[in-house]
Amino acid sequence: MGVLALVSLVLPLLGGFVLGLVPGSRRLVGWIGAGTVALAFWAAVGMAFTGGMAFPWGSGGALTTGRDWVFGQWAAVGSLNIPLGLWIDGLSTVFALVITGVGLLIVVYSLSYMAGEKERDYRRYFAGIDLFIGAMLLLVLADNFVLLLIGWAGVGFASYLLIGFWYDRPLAVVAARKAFILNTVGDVALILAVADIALRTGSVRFAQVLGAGSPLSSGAAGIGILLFVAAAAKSAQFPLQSWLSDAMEGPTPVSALIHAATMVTAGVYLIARCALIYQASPVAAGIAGDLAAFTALGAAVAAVAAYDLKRGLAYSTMSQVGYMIAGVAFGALAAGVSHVIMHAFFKAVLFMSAGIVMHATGDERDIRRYGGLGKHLPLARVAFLAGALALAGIPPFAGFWSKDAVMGALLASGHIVAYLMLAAAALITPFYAFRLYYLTFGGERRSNVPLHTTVPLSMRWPTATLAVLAVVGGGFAVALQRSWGSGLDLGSMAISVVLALIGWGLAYRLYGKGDLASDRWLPEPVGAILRSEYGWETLWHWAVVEPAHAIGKWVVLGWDGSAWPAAEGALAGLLSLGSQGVRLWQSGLVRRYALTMLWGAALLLLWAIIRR
Amino acid sequence: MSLGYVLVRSVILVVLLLTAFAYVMVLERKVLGYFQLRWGPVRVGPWGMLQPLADAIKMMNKEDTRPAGADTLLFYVAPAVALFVALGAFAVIPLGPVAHIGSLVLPLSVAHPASGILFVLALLSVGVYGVSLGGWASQSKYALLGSLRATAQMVSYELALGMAVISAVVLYGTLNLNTMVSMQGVHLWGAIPDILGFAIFLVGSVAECNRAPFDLAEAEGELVAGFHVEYSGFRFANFVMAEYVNMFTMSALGALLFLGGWHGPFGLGSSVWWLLAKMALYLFFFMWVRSTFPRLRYDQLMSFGWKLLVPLGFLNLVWISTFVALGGWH
Amino acid sequence: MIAFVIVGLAAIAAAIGVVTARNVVHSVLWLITHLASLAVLYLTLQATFLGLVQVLLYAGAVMVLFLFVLGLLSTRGEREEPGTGQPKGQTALAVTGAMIMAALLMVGAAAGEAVRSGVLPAGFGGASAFGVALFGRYLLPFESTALALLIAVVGVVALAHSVPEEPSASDGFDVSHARGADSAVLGGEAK
Amino acid sequence: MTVGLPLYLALSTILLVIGALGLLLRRDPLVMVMSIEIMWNAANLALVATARHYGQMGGQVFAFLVITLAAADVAIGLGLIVLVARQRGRLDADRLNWLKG
Repeated sequence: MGVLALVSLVLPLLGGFVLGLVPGSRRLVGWIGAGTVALAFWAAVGMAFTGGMAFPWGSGGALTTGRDWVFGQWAAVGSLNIPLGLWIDGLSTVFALVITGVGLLIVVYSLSYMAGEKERDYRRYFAGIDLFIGAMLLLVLADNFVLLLIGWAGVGFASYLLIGFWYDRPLAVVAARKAFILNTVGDVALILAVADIALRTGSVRFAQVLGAGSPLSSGAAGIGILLFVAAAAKSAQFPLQSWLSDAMEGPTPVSALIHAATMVTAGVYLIARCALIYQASPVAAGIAGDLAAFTALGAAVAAVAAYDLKRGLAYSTMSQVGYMIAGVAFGALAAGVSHVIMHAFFKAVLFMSAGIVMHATGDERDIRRYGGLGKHLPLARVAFLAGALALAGIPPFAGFWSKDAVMGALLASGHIVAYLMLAAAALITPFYAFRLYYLTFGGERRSNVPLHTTVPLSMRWPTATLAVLAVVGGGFAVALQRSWGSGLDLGSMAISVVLALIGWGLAYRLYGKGDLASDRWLPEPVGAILRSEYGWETLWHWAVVEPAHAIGKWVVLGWDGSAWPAAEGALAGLLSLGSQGVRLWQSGLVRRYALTMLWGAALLLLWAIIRR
Repeated sequence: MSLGYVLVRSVILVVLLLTAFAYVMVLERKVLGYFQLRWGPVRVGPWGMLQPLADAIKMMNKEDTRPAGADTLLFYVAPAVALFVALGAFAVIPLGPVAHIGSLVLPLSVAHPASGILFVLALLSVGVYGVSLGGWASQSKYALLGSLRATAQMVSYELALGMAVISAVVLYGTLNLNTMVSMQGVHLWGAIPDILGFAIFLVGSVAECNRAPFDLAEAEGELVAGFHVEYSGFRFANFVMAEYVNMFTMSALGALLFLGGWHGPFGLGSSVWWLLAKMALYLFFFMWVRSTFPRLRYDQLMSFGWKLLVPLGFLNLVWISTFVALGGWH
Repeated sequence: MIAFVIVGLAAIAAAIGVVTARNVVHSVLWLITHLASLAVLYLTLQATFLGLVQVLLYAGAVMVLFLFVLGLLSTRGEREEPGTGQPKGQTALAVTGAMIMAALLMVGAAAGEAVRSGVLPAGFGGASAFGVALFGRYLLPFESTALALLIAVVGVVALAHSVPEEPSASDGFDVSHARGADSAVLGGEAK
Repeated sequence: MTVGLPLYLALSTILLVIGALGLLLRRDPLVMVMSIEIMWNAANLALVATARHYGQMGGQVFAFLVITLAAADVAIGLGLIVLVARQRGRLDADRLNWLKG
């Protein structure tokens, strides 16, 4: 089991390094890229069947069961012991399965999606994807916080490489940089949290820090908040959310990977893993959960006005991740984690359909220039529909079983504010999902760019597979919730079904004909504000960028321009005077230097003899 | 062991080696002749057997010339250095197991230090001075170029050769030549696990002796005769003798390190004759190579040594260490 | 004792020879003699392995380098200029300094214990004792020496691989031919 | 009669001083490098003699390391000398003063 986990972790990393360093033909690159992930998936399945799933998660948040498989010693600093080890239990197994499984489908999809790239870039792409998946696996399989931190940083780095994949596009470069910087904020928070944990408990190993009878009771609030900051950065939650929508500049399969399998779920994993800390500190849990629920609502509203298909899906991701984090922070672990799986299914299929659409329209992302695509791209249409139904939470599609479970758990545990925000989001979710659907696939075509409707085989199959999973995948959620011991709440289910149907109905009424003009119900200033993410960027700009710029200007012009040169001049004069004296010694005669050394040695010797 | 005793044995060895030199020289000329479809020396004595004697008399009677600008002392000393170092290296080569004559225990070598192989290596590495100084002291373009080439070549190939020898040292876990041979008698011949080392040793030994196809130091086509172009008469003969004695040392070393020394194959007993037979084979290899391969170009020589033999030597060392560490002997 | 006196005097004489010889090649030969006599001294001090290594490494490899470089330089006709003049006071200062140094070292040497420690451990100075010490207790110095050697190798390669002089317009064609197509491209860019 | 440590150290001192004088008074860089070699070897002699004196292998080991370092030193020194000879045509330590202050 441990070996399988290690295999599953090492293979993609190895593949990433090989692809990054060794040139090879397109064909070979494809085989290595997809092959390593396929083998990793195989190993993860093996891990699940050889007992990985036998350790349920969610009973009170403490790490009661699980296998700590240590295969080496990394570092020992004083009494702090950092092993090389993997932690295998239900949570890490579920994540490993989702990462490798959905990751595999996305990699296969990329084989043809990226086929237009130059051979060098093709290799670079798969190297990045393999590193991404490998780093994410390291993140979820690590048995201590330090290894987790390495995976965490590795995920950030790989996402930087992939978002900025088209480095000749300025927007992509800026987006990559933005993602990296915001992620770094999270990294710092995580490092601080880990340092605090190490200081308080003298260990960084999950088994000791998060196990039953953990010494971590005081200070849980601070650590919990730091962990939430880290998770917010990685999972694009308010207030560190803004990188995600810009990250759409990367290739679409990368978006699918970031949104479905890796990256954004890292934050969910972190909070689920540290559930004990949030149990210990209601304050931290409140901040994390309420902010996440707030993100869920805000992002859902923002998605309503989106013109960019991928951006709309990105807002939907923020919103859905908000559900997950709210769930796990408030202790609904099974529900939250099962929503990760369901979301992976339907969000991946949504992105893949979007990829097919973009592939057909020549990388067009603006839904105002789509319309009527359903006739030409039946697979994309059906798949997108399945994804949208699942996203909307219509029974019996995938999203329903988990999203409902989250909301039901929150209602049951009395987190009313969060529940209300999530319920509002649940009303809006079907609305924006179907708005995107109708405007893309329904109605008449609004652009005369010729369509390119052949979809390569390796793009068709993953999309179809995920579409099927989006339809019937709910079974996994139910099974997981069963095995981790939480039941279904019929009352809450009824409410959310009603909300979802209302949302869908509204969307159908407004956009059912696929007419762009029906967007006019939204007054233009509001739409513009929503499309600019509530002006959040502008706020950042005035609150952070401008002041920093002003300070820099002051330093350069005021200090560096006038005060400093004077000081410099004085210092330089002094140094110059000194060097005038010193340069006399620099005769350039090697033998003189040797003579000096001889006399110096003689003096040292004399000193040694006298001292004795 | 008294000084006189050592002296006697040294004299015996020197006489033996020089006689052997004379006849191996004839043999080589015969072999080369047959390779080139001609007869070789036939005139003096039956089958040309007295040819060396005639050569010696000729050499003695030649005028001993010295170039005007030469460094007198070095010009005279260089051939002697070459020959003495070559003879000295052979001093520690055991030609057979310790002989018992009555109560007298007689090791079949002049000296038998505990770290014999190191001694041989040390002397072989000094051997370059004869060539190098001889070429330099002549103060002639060709001689200088020849000696420069020889110096670079010998230093480079010494490394590869050293790698091969070290692989043998690691293999047997000793520096003592006698112990090495007796270990091969008990287990297997060194060349079997250490085939790569043996191959490197074969190539390196040809290069160390400055013989074709590695005879760039004297390349007659371009450098006339290289480092010894200005030498004549007996001093020239000294260089030739040194070359042949070096060949003997190399062939003996190859036989001792890799071919089981004085042990016969398939447990066919052990005797001095086995060693001599192996040395003869090895010498034939020298001649064979000389008559078969064209001379290498200088840059080919260098890249062959540094980019192929030395890395192979390292690789082989890794393999041999693994072999020993895994208890390959047992 | 006799051996020590003879070999020690030889070492001193050879060292003086190195320093005073007018011809650099003679200096090299004196130095080889010096090193060889030191090797013999090592043997009298039971440092058998070190003595052989001294011959193998120093006399066999390092000094050959000297000869090689001398051959290389002498083809260009550079000979030593006769030693005309020293920097001001160099001779006096050097001799005094060296004498003081010698006196001090002698004082230090005389202060040492005259009595040898008793029996040497078995195999002292042999290859295996040497190996055990080198790779056991003194592994760290060994490793750092290896690092220093690596640095030296890199340095020498950097020195030897210095940027070729920019070919002038007249001989540019020939140079590019001699150095292969790659340098031809580089040379073209440099212009 | 055995030879004690002081005698070896005295010999080592004499050699060191000869080397130092050679380094200080000769102007040919090649001879200077060789003088440095004499000094290295003088130190080595002291190390080996002390090793023998105390029956410890440490001195020999360090003498060995000194030999390797001396080899590296020669390689770099000769490399520099060849480079200088190529550029300047003449070897004189006192003229290698392009970097003087």
